[in-house]
Amino acid sequence: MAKVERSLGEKLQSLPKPVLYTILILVTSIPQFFPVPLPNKESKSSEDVFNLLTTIPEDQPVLIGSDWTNSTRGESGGLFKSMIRILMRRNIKFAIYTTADPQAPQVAKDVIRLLNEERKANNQKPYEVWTDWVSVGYFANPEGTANSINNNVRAAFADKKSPDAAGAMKPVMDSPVLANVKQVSDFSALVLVTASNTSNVTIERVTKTKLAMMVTGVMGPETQVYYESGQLKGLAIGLKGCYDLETMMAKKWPGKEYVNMDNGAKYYPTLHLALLLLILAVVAGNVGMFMTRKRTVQRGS
Amino acid sequence: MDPELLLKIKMGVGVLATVGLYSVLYRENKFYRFWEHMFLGLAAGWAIVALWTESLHDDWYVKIVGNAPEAGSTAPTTPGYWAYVLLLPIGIMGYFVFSRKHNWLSRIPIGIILGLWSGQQVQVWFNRYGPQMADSIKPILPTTSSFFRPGTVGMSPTDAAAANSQVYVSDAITNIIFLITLLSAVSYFLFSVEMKNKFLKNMTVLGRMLLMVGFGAIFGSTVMMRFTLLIDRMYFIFIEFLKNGLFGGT
Amino acid sequence: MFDINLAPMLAQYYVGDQYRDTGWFGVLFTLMIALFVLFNIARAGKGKDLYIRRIPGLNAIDEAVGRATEMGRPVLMVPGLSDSVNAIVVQALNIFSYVSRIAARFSNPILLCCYNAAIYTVAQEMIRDVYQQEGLGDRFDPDSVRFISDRQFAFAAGVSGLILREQTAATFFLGDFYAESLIFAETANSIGAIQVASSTQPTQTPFFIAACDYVLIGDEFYAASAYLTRAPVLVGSLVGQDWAKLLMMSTIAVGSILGSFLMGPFSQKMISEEKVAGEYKPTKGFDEQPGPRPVKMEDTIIHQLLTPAPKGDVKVKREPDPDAPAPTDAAAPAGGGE
Amino acid sequence: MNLDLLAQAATPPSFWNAPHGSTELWTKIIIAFVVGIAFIFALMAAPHKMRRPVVAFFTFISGLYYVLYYVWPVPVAKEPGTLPLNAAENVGFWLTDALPVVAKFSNVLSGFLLGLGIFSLLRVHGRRLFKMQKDWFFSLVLILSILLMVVVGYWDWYTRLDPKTSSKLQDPANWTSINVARDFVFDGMLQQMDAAMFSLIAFYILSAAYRAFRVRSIEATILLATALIVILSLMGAVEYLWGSGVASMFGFHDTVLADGTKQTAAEAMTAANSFGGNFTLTSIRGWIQSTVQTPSIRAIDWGIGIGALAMGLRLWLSLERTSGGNS
Repeated sequence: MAKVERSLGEKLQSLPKPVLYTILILVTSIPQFFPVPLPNKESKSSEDVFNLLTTIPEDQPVLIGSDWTNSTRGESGGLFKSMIRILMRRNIKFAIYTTADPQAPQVAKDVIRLLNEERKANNQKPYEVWTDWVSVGYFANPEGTANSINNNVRAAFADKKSPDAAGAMKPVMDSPVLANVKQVSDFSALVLVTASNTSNVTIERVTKTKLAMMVTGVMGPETQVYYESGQLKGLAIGLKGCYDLETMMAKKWPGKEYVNMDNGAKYYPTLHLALLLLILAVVAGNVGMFMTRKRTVQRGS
Repeated sequence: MDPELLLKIKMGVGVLATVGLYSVLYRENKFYRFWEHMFLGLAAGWAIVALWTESLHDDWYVKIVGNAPEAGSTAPTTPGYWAYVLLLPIGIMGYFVFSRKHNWLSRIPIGIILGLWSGQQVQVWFNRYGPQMADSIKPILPTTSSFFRPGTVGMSPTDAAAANSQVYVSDAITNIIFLITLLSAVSYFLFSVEMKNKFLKNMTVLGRMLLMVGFGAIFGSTVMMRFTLLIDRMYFIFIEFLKNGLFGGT
Repeated sequence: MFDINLAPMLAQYYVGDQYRDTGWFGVLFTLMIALFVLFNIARAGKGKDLYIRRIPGLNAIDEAVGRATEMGRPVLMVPGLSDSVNAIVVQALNIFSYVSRIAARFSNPILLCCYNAAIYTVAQEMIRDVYQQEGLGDRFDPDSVRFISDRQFAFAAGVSGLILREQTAATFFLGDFYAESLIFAETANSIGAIQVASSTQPTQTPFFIAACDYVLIGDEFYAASAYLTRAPVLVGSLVGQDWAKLLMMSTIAVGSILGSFLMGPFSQKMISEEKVAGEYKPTKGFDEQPGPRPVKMEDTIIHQLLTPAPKGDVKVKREPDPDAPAPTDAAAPAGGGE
Repeated sequence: MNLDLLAQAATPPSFWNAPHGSTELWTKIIIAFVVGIAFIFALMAAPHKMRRPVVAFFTFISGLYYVLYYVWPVPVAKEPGTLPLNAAENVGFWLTDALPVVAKFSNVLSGFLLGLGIFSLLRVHGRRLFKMQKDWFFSLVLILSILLMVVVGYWDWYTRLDPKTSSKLQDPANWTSINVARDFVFDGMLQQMDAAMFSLIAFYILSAAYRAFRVRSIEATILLATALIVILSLMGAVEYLWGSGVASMFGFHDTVLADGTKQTAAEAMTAANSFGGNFTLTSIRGWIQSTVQTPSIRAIDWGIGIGALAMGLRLWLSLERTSGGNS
């Protein structure tokens, strides 16, 4: 009897890693074939982002920092899509720049191309590059860029080019999107979608316009600090934030022609199971520990 | 080549690479080693490419030689600023690091980089921490005797505003906890203060405990992202590649 | 009612942008901290020996290296993933030169993995110096300090590969670590290496705590080399840093207490004038009509000192520049700030 | 001297610049380069006791810029094409104008050093390859993939140099085989490997949590408890059930509002801003995060920030043994 108990207790404490890993793979892959909608409660910070995006004036452009690539597309991708969808629905012009990764602009362009195809499919007018949005491109030095954006945005973007409607390369500042931008405060907001520490760099240096951020789950806590202190007007964190935005969009734009549910809806259910697995593993470990501990106590007495 | 097929091959390679790198979970093996070295190689190669195409070409070379306006562009001819070329010899000094006699020269470029960084610390310090300090200043005494913030449903906006403007006893307590956490945690990082008296000792101990609460919360919220990335990978392998790719979305 | 705006005292048009409203306070505060540090360095330089509290993680270093020597397996060190050399890297390398000094004496192999070429340059230099100071210059293998990759996850793959192949007995991860922290820590843990770790990123500390034997939390990392070397400069600066922390602590404590008394206590004090963007405007009451409102923390002196809000639309009359560039680039006095 | 000299404004020709492609420009460039090299030789000849001061000097000067930029009064409402009011403001003008220029320096310099890193890689693996030591094959793989990426990368970049083609190449439809190849190597391989390594962490997090989250010490228990609360609160479904549970405890029910919209118990509770609202998982997590986590992270952050500032000062003024000459 005691034998069984001991072996069980110690088994629970020392499950071989391969077993754990295999279970994790199964748990994270199988459920994806059977997506199910989940109830949700939006967190305050995501609501603030949503409210910001849905209330900013339509005649002012938004400046978007897109500092993510495919390695974090699971979270950042979903957040980015939701934001762009909202802006497109409100016909707000936007300019995208990046300081994190040379690939980021391409990644962003690809997403926008997809969303445009989606709009065509739902016979909405596609967002034209140069007239409706423009990609400023990549800047190698985050600190310097943030400084000079805050200091003189025209100067910061001066020697960046983008193909115009006809496909000829022209300075981005000549584009209809940025035509009326004299300084950074002419943007209704700067929304930074980031998976790296460009968040701190930006908070430290860009002070002259509304700042909101969409960060990965891991950056949540440290960025939360700036949200609490009011330096950020809104903050969407990771997959939860993504799902929050998607549910809020679904409430605001219930129409069939609107695609609201995307990455968030796709991954959130699976995430639950994965987290559940983690909790179970921890519980198992502790139960095992207590079982063995009890045993030693018994022996001691 | 047929783009459809190419795309599938591309995804296939991606899946192979993923599996190869995952195989280290079981143990270090030749398959992993292969992908690891390829990864390192490609990364290094890309560093060499990006160095010129994404940094030096625009930030340095074009500044030196200037550039002519393109057709249909309003930009004027920018002249070359030759002084930028002086950065090159400074960079070259770094390569003396292997010389027995003159390796000290390599400290000059490093010194410049460090100097710039250090200067920036001075420049950004307050922008970063000033607002945080301001936000940490919280009322620790209530402005009313009632303990909890009342429900404001059904109140007129004016009354609601009035009700919310109060600092309730519960708020005060929360703020006090906030301050205790902050101060005790900071005091944990006081290294030169001898914690002779009991109060200070306990304060640092408490500080460490409260730090652990913070760490727990961080761990919790990080888990979400890590799993999301894994789920996304699995989505790529099983849905995008296997389901939609190989079996054509059937 | 609480006015501490310096602008009027200085020339109306020429206060530096950063000094306007209460901006001067930030500069003052920063300079004060700098002063604390420099003053204490000077003080320590005069041979006044200053106390430093014990830092557990650091006593483990000798043990870790010793164990590696017994096993005849290498010691692996990573000075973090900073984009270029900065204080964090130098700090980590300071600790590592201490580690490799011990390793050199036991003629124990070391491996130092660098995230980028600049770090590699400094590391080469410093570690070779260590060996030469020990009179073991010939024993130094330049390949023991390696550049692995400047791509985050390629670096992670490379380093974990090394850890597994070399079966390192002790690993030191000190500096800027991001997501990859857990990859390193768990890999090293899986082969039972002794680990001393510290990340300047608070978000990574919990993972090191979960997987490593000894963790330096927060700026224990900065205290480390002072603790190890007891060099007056470092010790002095550490004391200065403590003074700075005490200054911040007291600012907040005093601010909170004063603030609470200005706001109440136990009854709401009202004000009828508030400071908006550096100017005093009549307040709005609860009913959104002009009228007194309760005092908020934002109205207190200390809060305003810490968060300057200079007046927005300032015009300064300046002479036009005769040889000013054409309007198109006039917007770009300083080129694109890549 | 005028810091503006390096700035890229279309200033009239001066000593510091010369028209694009002119012989004048190239002569100036070559002279400057030669002078620079001469300077290196001069330093090599410099006596030993000069070394530390020289390094310290360069470090100090470069740090000085940002310190000045911070403390020197920045011109208020500076408009382009205007003259400074007085000498002091003139300096302010220089500092502001030079910012984007100086901001580039550390990038460019660390860029130049990359060669050292590559050299280190090639030396380690080259030796292994030519001496046919263990794992030489993998070294071969590494070196080949460096070459592959370099060739493909630069070739692709070259095809995009001409603005006309580059705008055409925005659309994958017009890609030539080299663009496809680059896309394959970069997106298809490098980025996929990034994502793979990144997602690997999930496994480690599981095993780490499983091993470390034991109710052994008080600290471990605290860590575990908070982590669990946060994790639960991130599971929307759990949060939802918990919320409605609490709501019904406080006597709220699913209702249909006057305008016909459904309102769940939880929503009703939130709307009523009831005391019960404090007990939803989100609120508990929020409370922990804003009341305990925020300050504790702040504490760490402040320590590190001050540490960085202090270390910065020591390096800038070369008080650190390591930054300056003699070790």
